[in-house]
Amino acid sequence: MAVSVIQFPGSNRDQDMLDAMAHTTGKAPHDVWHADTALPTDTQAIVLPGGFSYGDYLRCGAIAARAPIMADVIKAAERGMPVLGVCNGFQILIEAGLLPGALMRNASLRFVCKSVDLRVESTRSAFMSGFTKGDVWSCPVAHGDGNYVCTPDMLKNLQDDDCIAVTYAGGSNPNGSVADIAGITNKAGNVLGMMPHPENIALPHQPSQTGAKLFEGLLNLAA
Amino acid sequence: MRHYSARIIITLKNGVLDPQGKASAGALSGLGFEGVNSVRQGKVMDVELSASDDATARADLAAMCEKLLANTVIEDFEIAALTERQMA
Amino acid sequence: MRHYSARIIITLKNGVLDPQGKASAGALSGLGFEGVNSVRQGKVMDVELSASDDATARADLAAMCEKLLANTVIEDFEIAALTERQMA
Amino acid sequence: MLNPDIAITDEMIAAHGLTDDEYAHFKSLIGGREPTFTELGIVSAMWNEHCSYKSSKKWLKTLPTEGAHVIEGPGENAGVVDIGDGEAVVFKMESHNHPSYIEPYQGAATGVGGILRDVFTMGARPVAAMNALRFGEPDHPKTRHLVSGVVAGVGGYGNAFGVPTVGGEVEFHARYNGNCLVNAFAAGIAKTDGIFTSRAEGVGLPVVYLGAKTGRDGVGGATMASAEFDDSIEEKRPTVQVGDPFTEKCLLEACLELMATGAVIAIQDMGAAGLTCSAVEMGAKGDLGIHLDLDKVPCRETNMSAYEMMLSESQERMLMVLRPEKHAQAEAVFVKWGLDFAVVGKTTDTLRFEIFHEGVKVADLPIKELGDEAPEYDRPWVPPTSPKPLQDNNFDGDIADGLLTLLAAPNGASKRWVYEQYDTLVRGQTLATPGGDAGVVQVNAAGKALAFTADVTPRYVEADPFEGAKQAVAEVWRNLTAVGATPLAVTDNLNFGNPERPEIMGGFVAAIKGLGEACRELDFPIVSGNVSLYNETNGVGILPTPAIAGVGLLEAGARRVGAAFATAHEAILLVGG
Ligand SMILES: Nc1ncnc2c1ncn2[C@@H]1O[C@H](COP(=O)(O)OP(=O)(O)O)[C@@H](O)[C@H]1O
Repeated sequence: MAVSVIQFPGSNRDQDMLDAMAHTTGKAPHDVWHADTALPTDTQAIVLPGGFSYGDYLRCGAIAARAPIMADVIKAAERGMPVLGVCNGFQILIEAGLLPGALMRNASLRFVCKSVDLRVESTRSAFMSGFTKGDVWSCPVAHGDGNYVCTPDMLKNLQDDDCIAVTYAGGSNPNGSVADIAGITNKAGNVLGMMPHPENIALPHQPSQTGAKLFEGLLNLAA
Repeated sequence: MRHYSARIIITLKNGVLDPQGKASAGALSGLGFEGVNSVRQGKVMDVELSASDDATARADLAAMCEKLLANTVIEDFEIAALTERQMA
Repeated sequence: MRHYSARIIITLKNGVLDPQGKASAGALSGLGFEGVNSVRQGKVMDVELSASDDATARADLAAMCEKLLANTVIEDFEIAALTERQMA
Repeated sequence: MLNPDIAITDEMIAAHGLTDDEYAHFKSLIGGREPTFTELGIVSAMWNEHCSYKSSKKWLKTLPTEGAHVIEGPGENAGVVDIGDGEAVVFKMESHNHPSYIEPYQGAATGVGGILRDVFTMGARPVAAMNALRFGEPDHPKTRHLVSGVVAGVGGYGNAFGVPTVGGEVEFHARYNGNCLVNAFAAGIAKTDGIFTSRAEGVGLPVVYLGAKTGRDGVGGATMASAEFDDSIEEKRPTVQVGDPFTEKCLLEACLELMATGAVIAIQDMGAAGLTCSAVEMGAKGDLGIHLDLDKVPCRETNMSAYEMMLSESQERMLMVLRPEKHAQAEAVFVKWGLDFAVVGKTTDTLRFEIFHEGVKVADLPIKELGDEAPEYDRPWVPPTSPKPLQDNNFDGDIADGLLTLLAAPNGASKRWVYEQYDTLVRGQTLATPGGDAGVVQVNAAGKALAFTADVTPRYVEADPFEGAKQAVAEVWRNLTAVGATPLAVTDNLNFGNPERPEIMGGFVAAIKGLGEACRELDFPIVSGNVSLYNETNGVGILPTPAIAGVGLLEAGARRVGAAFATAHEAILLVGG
């Protein structure tokens, strides 16, 4: 089971992600530099971690989405490999065209870091396979640009295609996202992007270990 | 009352560091645009407003920039366009 | 090679929500600017570039917008100015 | 020979904040000749209050700075304390008060950037940050603008850089109407055998410039930081520095990678008075001269003069003495991270600070004297008057109403609205977020953790500077012990008004005595700190504010305790005096 975590200049939850993944899957993931042109050949899943790649300058994730490694990430995603983007990683997936819509400034215009309640809406992604639809769990968010927007048509497609993976539950929407969207998948279900940080609730010293389920979901891939 | 569409351009003062422009210029080179020497990023504000006449509209816009839209410590602003709109 | 200064204006497409513009409009009302009906915020990019001629410069700038500077899913761009600079 | 570029006038000397005596002394150090304009700029930067501590040095020397675990006390970029297992915590607090009043977002952001650099220049990876903020009355016309800008700036820099903010203070009082206080704290973890200092060693070695390019930012900023404000403040604005947390994050990674290669002999961040202070410090500490060639300095603006380059406060820059055989390896690290790397000079055995620009020697100064012979004053002071006894004000209102009023008051209310704008969790090691007595961060896989708190109650210090300062130290100590930590050491940020007023100076002296007594009594050494004087506008000074930040150790982070009641029906005990 080999997971590749991509490191961009300005990524800052890369270590958090590497730690959480190593702990839950029992195997150290690859730490892949953005300027590389190919993923390690044994890669079975890809994770784009949180942070402020390129300072979030221009648009969040815009510059990282055009990094050399991304051509290979896009190819792998199109072949059906599981790809997870968390926070800045979600923004990068959107900028790379792997997921629809846009992530804009939080409606409050402020950065927000706190715990919110998430509800699982779909378990089609490999990363969500450890959850059951309707599960509600508490998870931290930490972002300034997590306000998911899309056109009414796009929203209808997301709903019709079962592409909404997680929503903010119980009025805890921290950023103004349309339809309380916290995370979405592509139509095929192999690419998942989400704003909240499951990697910060995975290790024994963290407030809960619910987030570890996302990475345990990958263990099936090894079989 | 007349109705106007205005465009305000806000740019960083000369010499003020522009990390955003710097990052964009670097990324453009990385994408193979070799002729790019520098990029400076600013803001554009398209404002729809009502005022009794052109001069008042301009004065209002300047006041909005001074008080809120521009950070005059590090930014300059300019009213780049002001056109009257016909209301339906 | 010729040297150019260009200004690109990037604005949100109609219908795309603009939290920053909305917040600015709200804040302006709060400050007593009653005539403000709406604010939409966009970006200005002032680019210095070298190219063989005007047409190439324009084509390069459009390509930069398509590939990086604008997110054409939600943004429109326009080359608002292109002037040749004399180098010292 | 030196280029006598511009004749020095009395007005220039005054504009550079030098007194007649200071100028005369400076001239005597250079053989009586007239300095060049660049030299005047250099000496004004070195000898202003901010860099030379000329009003406070005499008193700071009285503070207890040693202890069983102290590896490095005041004098370096940050203090270093042993936490066992071959690891050390590196920490410091620093003010960015004046810049934050002028441009709250950028002022606060660059304050955070500066303190983070102080920590990672020493080889430590930053693991926690705090911020102690003080503003004027909530309904003062400037307060809202300052609060929102400062809080956004602290968050904007720290969140993007990727350090969790785990504590701090926010307080409002009319005496800060004209001078807000922004004190930023950072702590990092280093290996005890991997600590880097600014002490240069070896003659003829390359002096290397690292990081971002130099612009005209903050030219004269260090001089400004030591000046009282008046209504001409608007004119001081164009010197504002803009922070670039992205570049700083790359600089952190590049520096730690570089240090691991063994290429670094000495390293110093360019803070106030940038290239000047860093070069002089490296040379003076190592008993070496420094030769700089300004034509090699990476600049982002054209036609910069030697004066501007020497005084620029552009952020995210470092100066290093390099092992020449590691040059290629070191440069590759910086290229990888997209940063500038340029050899700008060399160490010499002349003990002179020699600067060349466009083939002309623009400065030739005795390097040790620039630091060692900076003026030091024993400012006149009067002992504080003892406070009037409190009136016996028996409260006869409704206790519940009184409590609600206290809880709703800006100073008593929850600060959640502030700390929710900070990333308190990045790095995944935070055990206790803001909201309790102290923030707690795990620092190794075995579960060892550090606790952080910042405290002071300025109205106590105003009433009785000696007791007020003692109380601040005691509160820090209690907040650390309350989460289960063993207090290790403190850093302080002494914010006061104009030291040339004997009653302000008297308060400062008494506060230092109180601080020293409390720390000696508790065996709680002061390993780093910062002094910010002249916090005064149109003659109104701030409340005396000696902010104290403390660090404590928990051998097992899992055994920490929080402030929340765990379950119902438990006994509640009151302990203490
Ligand atoms: N600027 C700030 N940044 C981060 N945390 C803060 C800030 N201001 C206050 N806090 C946090 O809010 C809590 C309450 O602060 P304070 O009222 O100063 O409490 P106390 O007096 O008990 O130390 C503390 O946990 C403190 O760390």
